[in-house]
Amino acid sequence: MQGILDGIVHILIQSFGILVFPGIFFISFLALLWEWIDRKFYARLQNRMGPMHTGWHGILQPLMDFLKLLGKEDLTPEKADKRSFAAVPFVMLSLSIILTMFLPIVDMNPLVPGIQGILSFEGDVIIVLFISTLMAITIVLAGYFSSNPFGQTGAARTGMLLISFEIPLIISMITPAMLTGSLRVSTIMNRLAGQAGIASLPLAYLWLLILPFIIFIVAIQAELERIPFDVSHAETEIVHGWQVEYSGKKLAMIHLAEDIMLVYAAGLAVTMFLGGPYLLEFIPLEVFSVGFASLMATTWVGWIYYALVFILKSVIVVLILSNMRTLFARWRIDQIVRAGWKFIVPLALVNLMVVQFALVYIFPLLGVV
Amino acid sequence: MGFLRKLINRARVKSPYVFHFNSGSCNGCDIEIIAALMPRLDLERFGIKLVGSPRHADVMLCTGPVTEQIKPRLQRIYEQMAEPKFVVAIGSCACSGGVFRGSYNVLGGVDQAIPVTAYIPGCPPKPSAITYGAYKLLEVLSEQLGISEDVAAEPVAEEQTESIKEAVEA
Amino acid sequence: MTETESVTEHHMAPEEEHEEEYALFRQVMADLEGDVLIEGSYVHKQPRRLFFQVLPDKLRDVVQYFMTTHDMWQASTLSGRDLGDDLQANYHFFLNDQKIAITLRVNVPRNKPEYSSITDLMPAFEFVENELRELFGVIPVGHPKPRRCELPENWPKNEYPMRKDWADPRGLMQRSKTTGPKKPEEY
Amino acid sequence: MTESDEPRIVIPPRVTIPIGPQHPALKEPGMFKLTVEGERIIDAEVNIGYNHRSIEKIAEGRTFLQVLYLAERICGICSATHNGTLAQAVEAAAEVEIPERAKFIRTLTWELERIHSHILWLGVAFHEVGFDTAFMYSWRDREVVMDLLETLSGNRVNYAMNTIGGVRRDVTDSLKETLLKGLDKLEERMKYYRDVAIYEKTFWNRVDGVGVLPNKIAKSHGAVGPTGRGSNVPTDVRFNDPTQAYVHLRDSGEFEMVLSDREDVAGRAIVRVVETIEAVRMCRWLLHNLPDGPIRERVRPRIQPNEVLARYEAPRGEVIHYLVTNGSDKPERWKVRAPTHANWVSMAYTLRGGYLADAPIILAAIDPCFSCTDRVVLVDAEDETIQLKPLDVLRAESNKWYESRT
Repeated sequence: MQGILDGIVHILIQSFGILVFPGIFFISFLALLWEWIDRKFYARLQNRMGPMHTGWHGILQPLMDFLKLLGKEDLTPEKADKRSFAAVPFVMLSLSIILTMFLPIVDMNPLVPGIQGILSFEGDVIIVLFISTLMAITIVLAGYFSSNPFGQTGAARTGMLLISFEIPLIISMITPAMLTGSLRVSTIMNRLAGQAGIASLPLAYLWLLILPFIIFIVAIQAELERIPFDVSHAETEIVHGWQVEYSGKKLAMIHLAEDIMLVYAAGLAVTMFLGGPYLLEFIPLEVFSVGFASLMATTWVGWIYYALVFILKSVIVVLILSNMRTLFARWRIDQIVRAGWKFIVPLALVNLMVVQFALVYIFPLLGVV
Repeated sequence: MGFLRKLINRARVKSPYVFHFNSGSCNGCDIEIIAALMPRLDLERFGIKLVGSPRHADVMLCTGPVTEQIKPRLQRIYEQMAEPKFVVAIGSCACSGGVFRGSYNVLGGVDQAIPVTAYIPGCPPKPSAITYGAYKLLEVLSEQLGISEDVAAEPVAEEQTESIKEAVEA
Repeated sequence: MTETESVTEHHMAPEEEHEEEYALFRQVMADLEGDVLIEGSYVHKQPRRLFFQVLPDKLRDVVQYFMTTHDMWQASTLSGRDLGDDLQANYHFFLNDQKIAITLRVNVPRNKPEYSSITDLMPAFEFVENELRELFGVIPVGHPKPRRCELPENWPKNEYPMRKDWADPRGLMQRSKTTGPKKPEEY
Repeated sequence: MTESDEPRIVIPPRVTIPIGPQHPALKEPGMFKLTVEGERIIDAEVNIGYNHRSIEKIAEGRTFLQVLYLAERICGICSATHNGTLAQAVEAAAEVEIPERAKFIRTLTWELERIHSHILWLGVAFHEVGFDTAFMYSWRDREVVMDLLETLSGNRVNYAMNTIGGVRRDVTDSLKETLLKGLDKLEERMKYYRDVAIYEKTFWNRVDGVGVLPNKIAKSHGAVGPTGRGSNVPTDVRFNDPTQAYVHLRDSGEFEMVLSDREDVAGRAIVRVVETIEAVRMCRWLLHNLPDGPIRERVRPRIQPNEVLARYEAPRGEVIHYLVTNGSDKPERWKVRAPTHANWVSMAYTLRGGYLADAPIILAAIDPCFSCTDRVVLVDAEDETIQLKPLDVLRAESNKWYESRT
């Protein structure tokens, strides 16, 4: 009886987790918030005000955009492959939501030590990378299904971006995995942060994360197709690229999926490199830290606290990404591919070798293991 | 459903995506539209965003008298826009044909080719006039769509009174 | 326009203060005797402007002469004119070394408005010669890319709007004066 | 999988991409059919005429003063250009010499317009390569020169400064101060943009070696303005065939033609930016040496029969007005050749072999101005009213109004 009751409570908590709090609703809320921050920061850096008259300083602007697009007529071009054309936005949206499920935001499962994502199992880093690649492939399909020369050019360019920036992205994420010896997102995060009863890593290891973090930020910017990598929907070149034929609800979904991808990108950077939702625990006071962590892990205060820390850290990453948008001109596709293969990929490989070398030879020599 | 409908109507007023079409204008209006989107006036404050594809747009900004050759394109692009859609004629030429009336290749006014919702006269209208016109359009739309307790009006009205006050004091 | 007016349109320049122009003018007239008509060729009062009346079938030779002898590479434009009985093509060039603008004029009869194109010598004339053909009906024979340029696609073949006798048969000029929105079903 | 005996060569499919008539890179209608193989442009075809408003035909039914306003509306960006060049042409046809002060003020308007047009181009170029921040910044600073023009002429775009026989508004001493102050600020900002354009790596990568127009081709295809000067073609009417106050500017020896031998988009960009700084210096020189005297000469409305070729270096290149008068108050024939028209042919050449991604910046590099190109001519001042009334109704109403007064 007790077991069944526990089971029901567990299921309720899990479904609440998936649907509302760290799940779909919360992620959508963050997505719209991130877009507002992105737009506002971008506008401020350009000496403009950005949205002002929708809610407090235009905070409701992304929501209004989304609602308006929902209320618009849905057009499907004559030549397009109708079913696939209609399916792509749904696929994009669901894939992007699944991706964010892997992010450890709050402690969903008190039985397991440390913060876990809603979805969390051994080897899920591979799944995350696989799905994010799938995202790019969906975009390619979206472009091809629209049967529009601009859409197809945009799709081809997305493919080019995929082959040149997916590899450094993967390699940059291997570094934390190598340091922690795990292929599970939550374990990597917990070990890097030195939490949840798992033996913490020597501080010297953290120096090895700086270079992969930079590579990660560059590669994720390409993954998100933002300036300077926005060739696949460059407005002045190929109108809106693969998005050109979408309108109404489908466009609303694509925009939401893009925003959720921003949440995912910032969240992944926070998780893999910045210690996830842990903040005060870094203070090396053993007593305080343990007591704090156990307090946070067990109560709803912990949920709010961890969510806030996660938001805070993500905002920093979002601001870095927005700042990158203002600083550069768009690169040409050949320049991007060249930069990717001549500079970023070799850098990532060198980084991989340095990490391996340090782990095997230098750290044992210095006595930090 | 009444609430949702109302919400979507308000969203329409709050986030018009505009799309710029030159139907044979002299460029004067076009550069003033761009100038209205630039830091000094910044139409994005009202949620107005310039998009490149007619599929994404709610409002088409038309400049210039409609020339014979651009007419079919204008009509086709108007058809490509998703409902609900609005057209704003910017400048004297787009309103009535302007100085080009009497030409053999001009239809005279955008309303000769497609239905027009709002007219912003001037040769060319100043960026501030375009901003004011856009704001007026939103106001009228909000009335038409049944949102009488207009939220868009308040902050702007405050700003205006403030600027008037400042001007009086200075 | 009457005959007398078309004659008085030419304002000859006085010899003083126009020495350079006259030197060039005399040289050209001597070199091109037979290709260039004396009537209609003159030095204009406005500084640095020369006008030459060229025989239609000699135009290519004259342009080639200028290109080789006077290093003429800057092709400015081509303007058409309706003189009544004749149609006229005015080729405007600029001699960058002497800094003198020259205009080569070709008169073609109204009933057979044809002369040979010079676009293959100077690619810069591709668009303007097309435009001349459309607006005036003067046909540069041998144009490498004859195509529609300015007028709408549905424009009738035998109407040339810039000719003086074009009487607007379809009421287009009046139509453009209508204002006010149409009824919804009329669009 | 069976192995085929003959190796197959895979040729990427050729796709024809239409750019225009409506395209975000072009603020005006024009159509470019680009045939691409993958990302490479194989062929380009320019299709214009969407803006043909038959201005030349309308002009034949208007008086010179009316045509002056019509000329202004050929192009909103270079309105003073056409307006001033036509005024110059009519004055030459009437053989009237205008006062020195009027010449200086006319030239001042032209040069200020050049500054505004070049900054506009710079912003558009930044926009084409996706550098929106610099786009916003340059357009913000463009407002400085727009304000100067507004204080000078009373209008932001269609200045209506020139009239036949002189200019309409004088430059007072206090206005002079304002202008000089604004020019100082502009010069400082332009030097900043010069550095941005040259030293900003991502922007430079997008324009360096792009859209190459060799000197020889530029000459034979008749490239004018910054397009030609960026390919080291010395075409600048201000120095080759000066009129108005440019004679004094040239004789002062302080100014030189800006040329670049880079032959690519970068060259054109540099020519434009440096020219803007030169234009600021020219404005300052003009203001410091402004002669005293009247600003207008009366010209009789009927102009003697004459034919005139008026030339002026507009921001985009050489403008030619060929005006034939016939003794009446209306032009017999008025031909306008705007600079963009001369640059089409060379632009189709530069597009070939480039990347599709470079097409917008190559298109923008000639600073295309379709409205100038697709000819127009004619103006009704009454139509500036807000009501949508036919002219005839207006006229009838105004007649009634006058009748009721008497």
